Amino acid sequence: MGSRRMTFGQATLEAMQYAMDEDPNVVVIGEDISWGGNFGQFRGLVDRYGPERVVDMPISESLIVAMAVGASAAGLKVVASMSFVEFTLGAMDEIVNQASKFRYMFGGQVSVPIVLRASDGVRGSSGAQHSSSLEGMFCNVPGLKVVAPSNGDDAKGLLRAAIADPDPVVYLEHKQITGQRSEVADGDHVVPLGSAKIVRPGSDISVVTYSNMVNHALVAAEELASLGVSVEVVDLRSLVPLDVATIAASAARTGVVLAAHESWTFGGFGAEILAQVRECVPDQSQLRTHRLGARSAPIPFSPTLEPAIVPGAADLVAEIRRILAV
Amino acid sequence: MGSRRMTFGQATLEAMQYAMDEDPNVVVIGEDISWGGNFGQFRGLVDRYGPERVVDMPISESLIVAMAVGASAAGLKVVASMSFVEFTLGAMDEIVNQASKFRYMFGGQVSVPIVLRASDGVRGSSGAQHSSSLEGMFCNVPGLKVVAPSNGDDAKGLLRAAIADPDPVVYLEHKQITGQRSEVADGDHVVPLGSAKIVRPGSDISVVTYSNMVNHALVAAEELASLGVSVEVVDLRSLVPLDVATIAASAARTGVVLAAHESWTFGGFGAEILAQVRECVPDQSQLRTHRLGARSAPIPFSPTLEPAIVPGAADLVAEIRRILAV
Amino acid sequence: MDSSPLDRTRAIDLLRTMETIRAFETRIEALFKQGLLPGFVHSCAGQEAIATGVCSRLDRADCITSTHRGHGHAIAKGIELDAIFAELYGKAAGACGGRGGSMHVADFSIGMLGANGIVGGGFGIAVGAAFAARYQRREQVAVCFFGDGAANKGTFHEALNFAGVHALPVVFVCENNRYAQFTAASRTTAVADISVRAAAYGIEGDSIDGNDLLAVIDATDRAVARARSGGGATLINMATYRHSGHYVGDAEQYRSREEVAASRSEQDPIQRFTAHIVAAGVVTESEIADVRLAVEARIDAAQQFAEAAPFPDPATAMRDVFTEAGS
Amino acid sequence: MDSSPLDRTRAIDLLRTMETIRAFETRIEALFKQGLLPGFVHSCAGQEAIATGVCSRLDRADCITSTHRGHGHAIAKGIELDAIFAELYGKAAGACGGRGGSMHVADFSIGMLGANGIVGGGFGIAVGAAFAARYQRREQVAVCFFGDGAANKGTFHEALNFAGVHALPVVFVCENNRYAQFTAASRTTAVADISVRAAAYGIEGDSIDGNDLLAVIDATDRAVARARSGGGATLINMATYRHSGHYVGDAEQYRSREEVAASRSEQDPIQRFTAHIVAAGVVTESEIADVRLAVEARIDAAQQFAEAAPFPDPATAMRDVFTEAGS
Ligand SMILES: Cc1ncc(C[n+]2csc(CCOP(=O)(O)OP(=O)(O)O)c2C)c(N)n1
Ligand SMILES: Cc1ncc(C[n+]2csc(CCOP(=O)(O)OP(=O)(O)O)c2C)c(N)n1
Ligand SMILES: [Mg+2]
Ligand SMILES: [Mg+2]
Repeated sequence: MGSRRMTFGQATLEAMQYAMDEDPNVVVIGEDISWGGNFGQFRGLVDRYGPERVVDMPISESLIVAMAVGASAAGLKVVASMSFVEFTLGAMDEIVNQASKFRYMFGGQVSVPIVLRASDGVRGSSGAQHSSSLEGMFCNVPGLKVVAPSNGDDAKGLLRAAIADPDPVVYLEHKQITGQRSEVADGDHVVPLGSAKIVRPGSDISVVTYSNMVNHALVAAEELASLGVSVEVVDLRSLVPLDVATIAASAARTGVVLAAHESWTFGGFGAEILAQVRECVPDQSQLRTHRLGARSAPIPFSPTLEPAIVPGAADLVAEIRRILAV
Repeated sequence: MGSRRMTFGQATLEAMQYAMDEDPNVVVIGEDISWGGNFGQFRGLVDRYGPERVVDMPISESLIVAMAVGASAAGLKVVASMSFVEFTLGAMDEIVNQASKFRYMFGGQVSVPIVLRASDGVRGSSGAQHSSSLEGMFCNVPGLKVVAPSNGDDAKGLLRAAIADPDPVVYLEHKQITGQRSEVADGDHVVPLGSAKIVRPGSDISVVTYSNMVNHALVAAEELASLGVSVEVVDLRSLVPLDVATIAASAARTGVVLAAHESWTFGGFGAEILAQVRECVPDQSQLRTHRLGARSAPIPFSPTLEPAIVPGAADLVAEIRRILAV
Repeated sequence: MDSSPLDRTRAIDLLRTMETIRAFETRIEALFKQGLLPGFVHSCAGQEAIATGVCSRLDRADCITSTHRGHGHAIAKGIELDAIFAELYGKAAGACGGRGGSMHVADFSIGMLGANGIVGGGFGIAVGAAFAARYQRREQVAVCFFGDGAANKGTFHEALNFAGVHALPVVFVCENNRYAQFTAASRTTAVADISVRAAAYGIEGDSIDGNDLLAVIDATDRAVARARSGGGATLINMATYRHSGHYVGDAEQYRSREEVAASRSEQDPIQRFTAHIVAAGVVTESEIADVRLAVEARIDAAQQFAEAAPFPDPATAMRDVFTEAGS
Repeated sequence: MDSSPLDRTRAIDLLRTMETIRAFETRIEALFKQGLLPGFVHSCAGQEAIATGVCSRLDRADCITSTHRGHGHAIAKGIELDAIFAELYGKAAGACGGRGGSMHVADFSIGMLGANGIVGGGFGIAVGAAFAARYQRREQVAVCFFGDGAANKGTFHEALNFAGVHALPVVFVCENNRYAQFTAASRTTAVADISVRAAAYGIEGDSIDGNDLLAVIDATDRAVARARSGGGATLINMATYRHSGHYVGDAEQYRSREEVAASRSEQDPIQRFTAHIVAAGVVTESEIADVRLAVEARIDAAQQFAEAAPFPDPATAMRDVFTEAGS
């Protein structure tokens, strides 16, 4: 099968269509959803499936999630657009106290097949309430799966997997790439949750990362190649479940791990990646583990301050050079 | 000055009184607050300071925090009882998008001196929505301080510091110890945030922990002493700010660190402790880092299941024996 | 669902449900005070007419969401007594395998979508169930039980607004027992009659005496008929009173003994119903005594079942976090 | 605050504020379209009468909370034009040192407690400010501006209920511009007139034409007087319309060009006010032209200031996370 160039957002739209064509119980809810989403990720769905299935919601985030829980427990599969990831905070009770616990605390009587799609990350001065990445919080909640694709092709396959999954999935789409074009495989395809991918092999250091930081890592790797440094880039694709085997194998090969993400370093998911590496790589004596993430501040608006808090490709280059002393 | 035996809750009540006597702008709000709190932590305050200063709130968690933000920006210092920590999830938007960001995103114009007191931890079959520990989430949020005392004396001194602090503090009081008695120093005293304490010195392993897990660690250390194992117990007392120097010094001395907490291991604060240790201990070659926390499941109700998910003293003993191979 | 007038069979059915709830709560309270039950429990004794009356007008496929004070809802909706009793003990044979406990009793097979330890947690879930029913063209109704205190949660507002906009088949039943924990409703709630709030959502409001079983049934019939016929949601304020403290162990310093005694003696929904049916000649005193004896025996049996049942195996603790079996 | 009738000075003051907001929004929109401004911006052009009318009746010490569409509120409350302009550029001289940007403009020294990127974020903050004022026995009022869409957030409910219970000195002003983003209010909101919801909280409701500056002033006077005299909170629905898209760049496919054109030509609050004061002989056409010229000059100057101002030093990025200076 071939492929076509399209945006990450359009790629997810294809996955939505396969899922909705296949199963009439898949419904989509969200604020302004019939207008297509902030990055066109839902464009045209309402025309194709009608307003009963693609439902414009009031500005009521906690209702959106609670309704998804109730409707999914009653037999639907609900994809809920949460718009910017910061708005999920207004539904954290429903996400954590209800969605993530429902199956377990009710003794396995029901599953809660919902997908919460949320736009995260910086995209040039969107300010403190529209720029965060919150996977650090979600990954600490048992019962939630967490997905964070770095490109359109994976976005399509992972969304297909997320909708098919019987349990609640937080699907994080980085704002900076949702509108970007790349090659996306034609037809229906699934990227299973929990399968990391080595997107660039290398031998000197393993950069373990996800979401848009993968793209920064690829830029950094290219630049470092010219200095003779061979960087392996591991794209986690899903954080829960986490493909520990692929990480550990890469770490064992290179001996140096840099866990990198856009969200805050302190208390963030990078620490978990490193802890997993420490727990899973048999020979610890030569292993070196490092991390790079945002400094501990809300994301500032000013164009000169934002990059001082949130790392990008240049910071990766600098950090790798520091680690490898090149 | 002497000391008296009292419960952890009573100790915090003394801190409240010193703070309220000192500054008429300290107010206390919370659901059923005039009835004294679930563990008597607020008992008698309303009689002493009146219902205008000790305010019974509707069951409106997001209002409680938003009102605290607005009132503190307007000149008050607000101590808000959030009751069980899971209820803070219903106010996560206000905690993260408002309280933690206010000062920074408004360019330092205001501080938000609020203290959110919340009861966390297991206490024997309180079930999935009344047993969690959520510091993993809070610690990942820049702009929040996080405190988790292990005993009444610290609880008093840390609460005094938290109320005096100009910034938002999440003050976590473990349900299992809030009603427990211990010696508490008389008079007014402050335990500065960011000062860890070595509560039991030892040489074979450093257990870095906080909240009620400190008490489990002390029990475990005592038991292991009879096997000839010398356990150092580091009580962090506050997680943000984190006293990295004390942790690193202990780690350098013993060479083996076990970060332990009751909340979920995966994505939890233990990973951060270990990452800090790796970043701060100069000689990494001999260093070993481990962690112990809850398995990734909501906390079950059943008396046989709860301890299978959440670790206690026996699990610490077993883990330390495994690590040290004794 | 039987909409015939109150004949002997129906009256006894209704009475049996109320008596079962009362006996269950009485027994649980006693066991808890003896330290035999884990966790903590909230008794709905005194409020039986609401759960009983409402659920008596629902089909098995209709859904309810419940609260921390949810035993009565579960029993009235038809949960197995053995299963709820065992759940409160944390036993493997419990309705939720012992995972849930008192605050999380659920039985999805009978449309009991769960008690909830989060006040106001049920509003949106009920709306979701009603939405699903409408979407799947099932003639189903969802009922959300909630307390007067829960009416101050933002979740109330978001759910009722949406139900109003979409005329969803949902009934919001406020069990207004005048207190939220230890605080009188008047101190935290801007309106005394919660149904006043219906106008804010363009839905019907209704307000009745929730200790009058027949009034509960009538109001439910009106609301359910409206919901099933596409007429949309209803918000009903049902005035009631809880006989026991907020939880078992509550010192109850926030209300007077006289107030409690007066409600128990004058407003007890069971006494009122039995007085009515005896006076109306539908049921005799001795038939009522028989019902009580049978109920006690049933509770005894459930307790024995629960006590004898094994605890879950700790090795199963990681099961059902996700749908794939854990280890 | 000046409660005298509409004389020349007051009329010109009011006009100047409205014209300043309009000119500011027009300029910002143009700059944004040229790619000169970072982030994204929401224009309040068309809604000037509300910010202007309400804030004209407040003292400096009174507080307001604002929204994502908050430039008008800030200007009407008295923010320095240089400071807001520089903030939108992310400059160090901005009202928030460039940290906030368009959605987080604030000036606490004049009681402007912040625009807010979270819809519905201001309700509880305003209640908190009102609570603090009451507690400290200051004769102050808090005003919460919010949109029709925000009226569906749970935060609305929790805040208004509490304000109702405690009769707090707070005024909730709904800028009902009939759309939330791209969705007509009727599709998501159960009532057309938000003030209907006042009854759910035992507070006063009022509903007016928000494009009529004098009606805004009258309604504000009533509400502020009530608040200051201990009479409690008021919820006012102010009907208005936004001339521009939701944000600059919005393709506006959700409403017809005719609808926009009709509102611009018939409902423009500035045109209506100028027509009124000219007809009443309070102000002449040429005085109005003078105001416009002066306003344009002021906007030019602010723009120049903002453009010339330096960006913040990246080395300061960690400052003010906490009150102790960062590194
Ligand atoms: C979100 C949340 N906040 C607070 C609590 C603590 N709490 C448990 S029951 C209760 C009172 C509920 O009152 P009401 O809704 O009137 O129900 P009732 O107990 O009277 O049946 C409170 C505050 C909770 N469980 N959940
Ligand atoms: C909590 C939250 N949900 C969603 C959004 C996205 N959003 C920004 S503005 C807006 C519409 C607001 O409508 P309204 O309150 O009527 O204000 P208006 O834009 O019309 O002034 C939405 C949905 C947000 N910023 N915050
Ligand atoms: Mg109640
Ligand atoms: Mg609007």
